[in-house]
Amino acid sequence: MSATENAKAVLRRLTAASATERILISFAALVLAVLVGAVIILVSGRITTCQTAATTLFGTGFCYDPVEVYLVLFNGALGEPFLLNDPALFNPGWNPLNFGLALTLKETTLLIFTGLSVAVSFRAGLFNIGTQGQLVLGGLATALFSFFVAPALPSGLVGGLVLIPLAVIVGALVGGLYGAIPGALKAYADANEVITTIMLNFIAAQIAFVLVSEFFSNPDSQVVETTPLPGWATLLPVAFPQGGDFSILALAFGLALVVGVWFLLEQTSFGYDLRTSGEQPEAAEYGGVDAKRTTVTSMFLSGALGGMGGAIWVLMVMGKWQAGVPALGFDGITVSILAGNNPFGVVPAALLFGTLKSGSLAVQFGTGVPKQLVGVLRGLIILFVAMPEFFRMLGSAIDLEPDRETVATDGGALGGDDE
Amino acid sequence: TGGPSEGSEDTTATTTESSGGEETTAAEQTTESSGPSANVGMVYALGGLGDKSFNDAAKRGIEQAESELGIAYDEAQPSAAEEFPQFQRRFAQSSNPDYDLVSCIGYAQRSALEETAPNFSDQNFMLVDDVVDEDNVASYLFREEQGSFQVGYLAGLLTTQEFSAGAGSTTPDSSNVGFVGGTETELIRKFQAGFEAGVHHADESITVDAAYVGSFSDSAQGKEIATSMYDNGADIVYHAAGGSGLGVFQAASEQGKFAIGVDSDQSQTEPNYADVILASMVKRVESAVYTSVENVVNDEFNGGTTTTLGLEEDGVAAVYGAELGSEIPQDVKDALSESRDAIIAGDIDVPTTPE
Amino acid sequence: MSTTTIDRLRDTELSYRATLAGGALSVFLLIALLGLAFPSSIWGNLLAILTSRSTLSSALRLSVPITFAALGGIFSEKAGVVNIGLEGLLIISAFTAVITTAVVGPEMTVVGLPAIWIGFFAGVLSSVLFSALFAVVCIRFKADQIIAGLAVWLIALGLAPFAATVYYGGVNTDNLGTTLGTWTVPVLSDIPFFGALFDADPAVYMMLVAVPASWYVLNRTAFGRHVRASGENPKALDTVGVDVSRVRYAGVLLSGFLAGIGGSALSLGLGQFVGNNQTMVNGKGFIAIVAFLFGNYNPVGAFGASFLFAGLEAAQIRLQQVPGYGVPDSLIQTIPYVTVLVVLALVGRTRIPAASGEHYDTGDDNR
Amino acid sequence: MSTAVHLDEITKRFPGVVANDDVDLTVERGTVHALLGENGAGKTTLMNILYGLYEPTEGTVHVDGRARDFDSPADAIDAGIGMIHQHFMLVDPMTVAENIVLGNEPRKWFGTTVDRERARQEVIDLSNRYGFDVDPDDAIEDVSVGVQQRVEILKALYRGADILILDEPTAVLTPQEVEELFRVFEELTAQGKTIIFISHKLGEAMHAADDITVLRNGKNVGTVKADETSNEELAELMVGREVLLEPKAEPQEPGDEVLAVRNLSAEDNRGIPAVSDVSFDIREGEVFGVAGVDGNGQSQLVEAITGLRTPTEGSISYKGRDVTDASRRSRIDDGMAYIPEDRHERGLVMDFDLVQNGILGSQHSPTFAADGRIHWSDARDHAERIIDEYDVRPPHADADAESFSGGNQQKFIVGREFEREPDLVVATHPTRGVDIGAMEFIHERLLDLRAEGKAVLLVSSKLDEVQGLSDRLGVMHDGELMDIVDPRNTTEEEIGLLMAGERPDADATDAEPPVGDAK
Ligand SMILES: Nc1ncnc2c1ncn2[C@@H]1O[C@H](COP(=O)(O)OP(=O)(O)OP(=O)(O)O)[C@@H](O)[C@H]1O
Ligand SMILES: Nc1ncnc2c1ncn2[C@@H]1O[C@H](COP(=O)(O)OP(=O)(O)OP(=O)(O)O)[C@@H](O)[C@H]1O
Ligand SMILES: [Mg+2]
Ligand SMILES: [Mg+2]
Repeated sequence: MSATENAKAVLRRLTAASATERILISFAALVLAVLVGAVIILVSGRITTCQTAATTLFGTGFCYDPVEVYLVLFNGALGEPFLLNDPALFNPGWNPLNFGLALTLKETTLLIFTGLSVAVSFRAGLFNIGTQGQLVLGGLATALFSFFVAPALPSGLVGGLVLIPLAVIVGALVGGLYGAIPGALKAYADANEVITTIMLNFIAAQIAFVLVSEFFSNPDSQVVETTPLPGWATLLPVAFPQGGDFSILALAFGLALVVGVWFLLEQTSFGYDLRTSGEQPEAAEYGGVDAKRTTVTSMFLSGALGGMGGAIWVLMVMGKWQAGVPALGFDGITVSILAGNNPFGVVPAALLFGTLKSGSLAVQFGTGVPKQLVGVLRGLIILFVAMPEFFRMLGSAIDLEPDRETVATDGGALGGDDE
Repeated sequence: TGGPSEGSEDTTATTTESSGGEETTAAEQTTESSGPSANVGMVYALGGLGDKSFNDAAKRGIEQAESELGIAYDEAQPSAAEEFPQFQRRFAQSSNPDYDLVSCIGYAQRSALEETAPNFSDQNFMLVDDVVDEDNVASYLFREEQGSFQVGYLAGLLTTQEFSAGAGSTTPDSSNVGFVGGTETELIRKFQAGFEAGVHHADESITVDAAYVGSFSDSAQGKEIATSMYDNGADIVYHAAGGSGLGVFQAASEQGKFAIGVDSDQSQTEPNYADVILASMVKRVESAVYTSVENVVNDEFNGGTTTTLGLEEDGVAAVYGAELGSEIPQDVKDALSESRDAIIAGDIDVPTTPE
Repeated sequence: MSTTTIDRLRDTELSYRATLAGGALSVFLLIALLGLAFPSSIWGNLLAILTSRSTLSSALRLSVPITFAALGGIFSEKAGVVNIGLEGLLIISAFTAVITTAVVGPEMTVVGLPAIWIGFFAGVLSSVLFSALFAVVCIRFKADQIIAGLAVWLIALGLAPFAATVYYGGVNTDNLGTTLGTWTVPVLSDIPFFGALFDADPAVYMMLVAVPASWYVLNRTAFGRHVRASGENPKALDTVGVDVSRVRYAGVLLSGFLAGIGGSALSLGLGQFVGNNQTMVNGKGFIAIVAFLFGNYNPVGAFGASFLFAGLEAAQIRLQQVPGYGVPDSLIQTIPYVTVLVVLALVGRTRIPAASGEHYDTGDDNR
Repeated sequence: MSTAVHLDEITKRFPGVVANDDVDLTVERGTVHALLGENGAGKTTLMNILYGLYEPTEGTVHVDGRARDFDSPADAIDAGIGMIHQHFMLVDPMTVAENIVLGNEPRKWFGTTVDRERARQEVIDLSNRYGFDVDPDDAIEDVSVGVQQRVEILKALYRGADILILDEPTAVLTPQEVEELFRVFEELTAQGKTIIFISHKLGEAMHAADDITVLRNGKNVGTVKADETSNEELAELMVGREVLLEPKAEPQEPGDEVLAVRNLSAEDNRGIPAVSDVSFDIREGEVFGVAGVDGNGQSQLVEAITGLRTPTEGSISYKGRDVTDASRRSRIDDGMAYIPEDRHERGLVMDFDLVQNGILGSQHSPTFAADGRIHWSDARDHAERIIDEYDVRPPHADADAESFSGGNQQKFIVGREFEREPDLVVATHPTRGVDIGAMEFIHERLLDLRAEGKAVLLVSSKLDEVQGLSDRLGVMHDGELMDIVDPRNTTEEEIGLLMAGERPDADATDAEPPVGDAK
C-alpha cells in the first residue's frame, strides 16, 4: 500500500466506526469533557474571589462547586424540577411546560435544522461552513415574504396555515440558492468550499444588515430589524408558555425532517449518489453520478435546511428578522460532528447542546460561573469526539474493548488499532 | 490570590482591586444581611461591563443606589440580542430573591421587553434609551443631540485655533474634525447630528469626517478609524461608540491629538488617556438608574411614563476633561455656556438626524 | 476536503501567480487612471487613499495577525497537518498576552524586560502549548484534523471570555493603558509613503522579518525540505530515516509559535482583549487560511494575500469617510470577501500538499 | 562467497493475519536473489522487516553475519541496506536531486542551509558512476517511471547501500526497460552489491536471479538455483498445484461492430495531450487488446470511451450511435461495463459494504430502483449472487469493501460488471494484483463473454495476458496507437519495440523525430 492509501485506510477505519462504537465514543467524550470542565471550574474558582467557599477539596476552598454547577445546569435546562438544597428534592411547583424547558427545546429545535444542514453537506463530502450565512438570508427572506404577503391574507388561523408553510418554503429556497453558490463554485470553478462558505458567511451578514437597515427597517425601532409580524403569522407556542419562544410544531417539523433526510440519504437513488460522491468522488463518477450536479444539489439541499432553520428562527423565536443572528449555523457544525453526520444522531446531539446552552444561563444566575463555560465544554466535547483512537487505547488499556470480528482473509482491516 | 476568603479574614480585602474580579452571585447577596430595601436586576447592553462608558455608567448608578439606598442587585451581561428576553424573564420570574425592579439598559432591549413586560405585569421594569408603552415599564430617554451639540461646538471652536494641552495639540489651519459611531442606528445618528450642528455653529466651513465601527466593542477597529481621521488632518475626534471608543483615545494619544468621550466622564474612567480627552458628552444613565431605583424604594414607581432628560434636566452635558479642562480657554467655555442656555431656551434648535 | 481530486498544477502555478499579480496591478492602474482623469470623483478619492502613507501603515498593521497566522498555517499544513484552529490560537495568545501583562503589572519590568513584553512571550507560549495539545491529539491520537482544529477554535473561543469574566467580571479585559508602541527609524521614516515601513509597530518589523525567514526555512533548509516531504509523501521521508511524527510536531508547534506572535501583537497593539461575540480576533484566523491558500502555500504569497486583505480593509475604513456618496458602510466592508470569491471563481484551485489532512502511520503495531 | 543477509525464523503477525510464518532466508553477497509468491504471500512484509520498517514478531535479522535489531529504516540504512518500494517513495513536486539527498542533505553555513550545489554535484557523480541517465533538476512528477526507479536506486546508493531490495521493480517497465534494469543489476553485483528483488513473474526471476525463494501463505516453501529449475516447478511451488500458464483465445468469427473510435484525442488532468488520433473498432465476439507501458495514454483512452473524460477531438460510436458527448450514466444504462484500473479509487466505495457496492452504477436502473427509491432487498440478493458466483471470500455481503483483499475486491468488481449483461466490456488491468487462481478465473470469464458474442476491450500492461486473450492487439506509445497487430503472429519482442515507440520499419521512419519519449 502506498503511504496515502495506507493513511487513508487508517482514516477510514477511524470514521467508519460502528454505530454502537460511535455512541460509546460520543458518550465517553461527553463524560471526559464534563470532567475537564470540572477542573476548569475549580481552577477558576481559585482565581476569582468570594466570601464563602462553595466547596472544599483537599483542604482548599473553591469559589465554585463543579457538582453544583452541573446540577444547576441540568436543573435549569429542565425548568427546575428539583430543589437542589431541599430534602424534599422534587419541586412541587414544577410544571413541565415551563420557560426553562421551552428554552432548551427552542435551542434544540433550531440546532436540529442547522445540524441536518451541515450533516447533509458533510455526507456529500463538502465541508460546508456556510450554514450560518444560509440561515441568515433564509430567515430574512422568510421575514420579508411574510411581511409583504401577510396583509393580503385573512388574519388568524387560516392565514397562518397558508402563510407559514409558504414562508418556510421561501426561506428554504433562498437558503438553498445561497448554498448552491459555493456548490457551483466548487463544481465549476473548483473553488475550495471551505473558503467560499466562510467568505459567504461574512457577505450574507453584511448584505442582510444593509438590506434591512436601508430598505426594510422597522420605522419604530432603533435596532436594525424588520417590522414584527402579526402573531398569527408566526409559530405560536402550543401548550408551552407564551413568550417561551418555543413551538412544538416546529420541533415536530424538525423531527419529520430528520426522518425525511434519513430517508433521502439512505433509501433513495439521489441519496446514494450524494453519499457516494461524499465518500469517494472518483467512484461516484465511475458509477455514473454527475459529480458537478450532485455537488450543487447537495449544497442546495444543505442550504435549504439552513434556510429553514432561519425561517424557524424568525417565525418561532423572533417574529421578525433582527441583526445579530445567533451563531446557530456554526453550532450546527458541532452538532453534526457529534452526531457523526447521521440524521438520527442529530436529535440527541442537538438536545445536548440545547440543554447546555439553556442551562448556561441558569448556571450564571445560580452559581456565578460565567456562562462561557458552556462554550468551553462544547469545544472539549468536539475535541474528544475527534479522537476515537484515544478512547480505543483507553478501552484496550482497561480491557473494555469488545472483541470485534475480523474477516478471515483480510489484512485485519477491521482489527482496528495499530497502536 | 483568588479563592474564597472565609469568615475570619477581612472581608473588605476581597473587594479590593488587587484580588481580581468581584463576585456578585444571587446566593451570596441574599444570605448577606438582614435584607436589602429592594432587589434590582440589571440587564446590561451588549458590549458588557468595562466599556468605561455606557454600561459602566449604569453600573455606577446601581452602585450608588446600593450604598445610599441599601438595595441589593444582580447583574446579567447578555452576549447576544437573543439573550435579552431570557435574562429579563429570569429576573422577572425569580422568587428568590423577588426582584422589585428590572433595569434594562439600552435600546436594543426594547423589543424583548415589549414581549416580557406584559407577561409579568406585577414586575416593575425600567428601560434606558427607548420607550415601551406598558404600565409596568418606566422609560428614560436622553437628548443626546443636545449634549453632542455642546461638544461639537467645543471641537469647532478649538480646532480653528492653536491649542495645546496635555499630550495633544491642534493646528489652526485644520478644517476637519471626526466622529466615530458604534453602529449606524437612529440613536447614534442623533449624536452625529448634534455634533455636526455644534461644529457648524462654530464654523460652517469645518467638515466632519464620520464613520461607524459596526460594533460597540471593537476597539481595534475604533482605533483604525480614528487613526485614519487624525491622519486626514482632524485634530479632534468625538466618539459615540461605547467600548470601541477606547481605540479612539489610543489613536489620539499616539498621534498627539485630542478626543472627546461619551456617556461617562471618560477622563476619569480612562485615566490613562486623560491627557488627550478634552471633554466628554456625559449622558447620565446613572441618574436614570438611580432615580428609578429610588422611586421603587419610595413606592413611587413611575410605570407607564417616559422621562426625557436633556441639557435642562442635566441628563446630558458637556463636561471638561479632568486633566485638560483647566487649560481650555475661558472664552471657549463662555461660548459653551451661552450655547447651552440658548438650547435650553429653545433659541437653538438641534437636529436629530445628520445633514 | 479530499485531496484526491486535486491535480498537480505545476504548469498552471505560474499562470496562477501571474493572473493574481496581473489582476491586482491592472485594477490599481485602472483606479490610478480614472483617479488622475477625474480627481474630484470617487476615483480620485480612491487614488488618494491608496497612495496615502496612512493607508500603508494601517494596512501593514492590520496584516500582522493575518500574516503570522497564515505563516503558521503554512508550516503546519506543509508538514501534513491541516490546522483550521489558527483562529483559536490567535484568540488564546491575544488573551494570555493581556492577562499576563495585567497580572505582572503593566508598569513593571522584570529583569529589564517590560511587563508588556513578558505578556507578549506568554501569549506566544500559550499558543505553542495549545498547538502542542492539538498536535498530540492529531498525531498521537490520530484525530480528524479538521474536527480537532474546530475544537481548538471552539475551546479558545469559550475559554478566553470565560477566564476574562472570572478575572474581570466581563468578557473584555481592562485596558492595560500601555501598548507595544511604535519603533521609528530616524531619517528613513521621513520618506514619503514608504516611510510608513519605518515608523511602525514592533510586530510589523517582526512580520517583515518572519516572511522571508519562513520562506528561507521552507525552501533552503533541510528542515524545510523534511516539512514539505512530510506533507507530500510522509512515507518517503520515513523510509529515508527521518521521523515523520517529529517533523509534524515541529510543524504544528511552529504554527502555534507564529500564530502566537500574531495574537499577542493584536491584543497588545491595543492594550486590551475584547471577548465579545467572536472576540477581537473576529475571523482573522480564517482569513489567514484563505490567505495562505490564496498565496499557494508560499510565505511571500501568503503575506501578499494578507496585505491585500488588510489593504482593502484600510482603504475601506477611509472610503467610508469620503462624504457625499451613498454606499452603506456594511456593503463596503464586504469588498475583501467578494474579492476573494471572485478571484477564486476565476483562478480556481490551489495545490494542497498531497498528504495533508491524512494520518501517517508506519503501519506497524509495535513501535 | 559470504552471506550478506540471513533471516532466521522470522514470524510477523498483524491483527488477524500471519504475514510471515517462521521464514528462513539466506542471501549470498554479490548475488541477485529473487523472491516469488502470490499476492499476500508475505514478500513485501518480509522485506519491510529486513528494512526496519516493521519489527518481526519473532525471529532475528542477520546482516553481514551479525544479528541486528532495527528500530527504524535509519538503522537498516546504517547497516547498508537500501529498499526500493513497490510504490515509489518519492516526493513528487521535489526535484530528482532533492529526493536523492532527502534526509541526508549536505549542509553549509554551520548546518543551517542545504548546500544545493554540492547535492547536485554528488548526484551527478553518482549517476555517472553507475551509468544512469538522470537530470538532477527535473521534478519527479515530470519524469518517467523508469527514471523514477533509477532515482530510487540512486537514493539507496547515495546512502551507501550494499544490499538493495527492490519490490516488484519490473511491474511498470517496458520489456526494454526491464532489460536495462537487469543490466544495472549486473553492474551493481559486479561492484559487490547484493540485490534482492520481488516478482510475480517466473520468467524474470529465472532470467535475472541467481537464487529464487518462493513464499506461500507467509511460509518459505523453497529456495532453488535459477539455472536448476523450471517455470512449471516454480509455478507449482507458488500456487501449490498445477496451473494453466498462458490463456489462449481460440479464433472465432466476429459479428457486428459494437464500438468505433475515430481519430480520438484527449488530454490528461493537467491539460497535456495524452491520446492523439487513435482509431479502431471492436466487433461482437471479439477481444480487442491494448498493450503499452502504463502512462502512455491508455487510461485517458479508456476514460474517454467509458464517459469519464471528454475527448478534445474525434468521435466514439457505440452500437451505431454517436456517444462522444454522452454522459457516463447513459453509457452504463446502454450496456457498457467497465472494470476500472484503480479498484480502490474508482471501482469500489471502500467504506460501503458489498450490498451498496453491488449497485454502483445501477443505482438509478429500474432493476434496483423505482421512483427514485432503492430496493435494498434486491440489492442484497444481487450482491450475494455475485459473491457466490465469483467466489468472493469471505462471503460477507455486509462487510465493507475495504476489508476484503485486493483479489477478492477485484473478483467482486468483475462480477458486478459482468452481471450487467453488457454489450461491451472495457477491462483495464483486470488481473492486476490478483493471484494466479483468480487470474485464471477472470480470464475464463472474459473468454466466456467473448464466446457469448460480447465485445471486449482489454487493456493490460501484462503482455502475456493481452497477447493470450486478444483477437487483435493495439499497441500504444505516447498517446498514439502505434499499430494493430495479430497477437498470434507477433513476437513479444516486436510488441515490445512498438511499446517502446519504435515502428518495425524503423529504418524507413528514422528521419522522423523519435515519437514521444519526451522525458
Ligand atoms: N500493515 C499491515 N497490517 C495488517 N495486515 C497486513 C499489513 N501488511 C500486510 N498485511 C497482510 O499481510 C499479508 C502479506 O502481505 P504482503 O504485503 O507482505 O504480501 P505480498 O506478498 O507483498 O503481496 P503482493 O504480491 O500483493 O505485493 C497480507 O495478507 C496482508 O493482508
Ligand atoms: N496497513 C494495513 N492495514 C490493514 N490492512 C492492510 C494494510 N496493508 C495492507 N492491508 C490489507 O492487505 C490486503 C492485501 O494487501 P496487498 O499489499 O497485497 O495489497 P492489494 O490489496 O493486493 O493491493 P494492490 O492492488 O495495490 O496490489 C488488503 O486487504 C489490504 O487491505
Ligand atoms: Mg507486496
Ligand atoms: Mg499488491
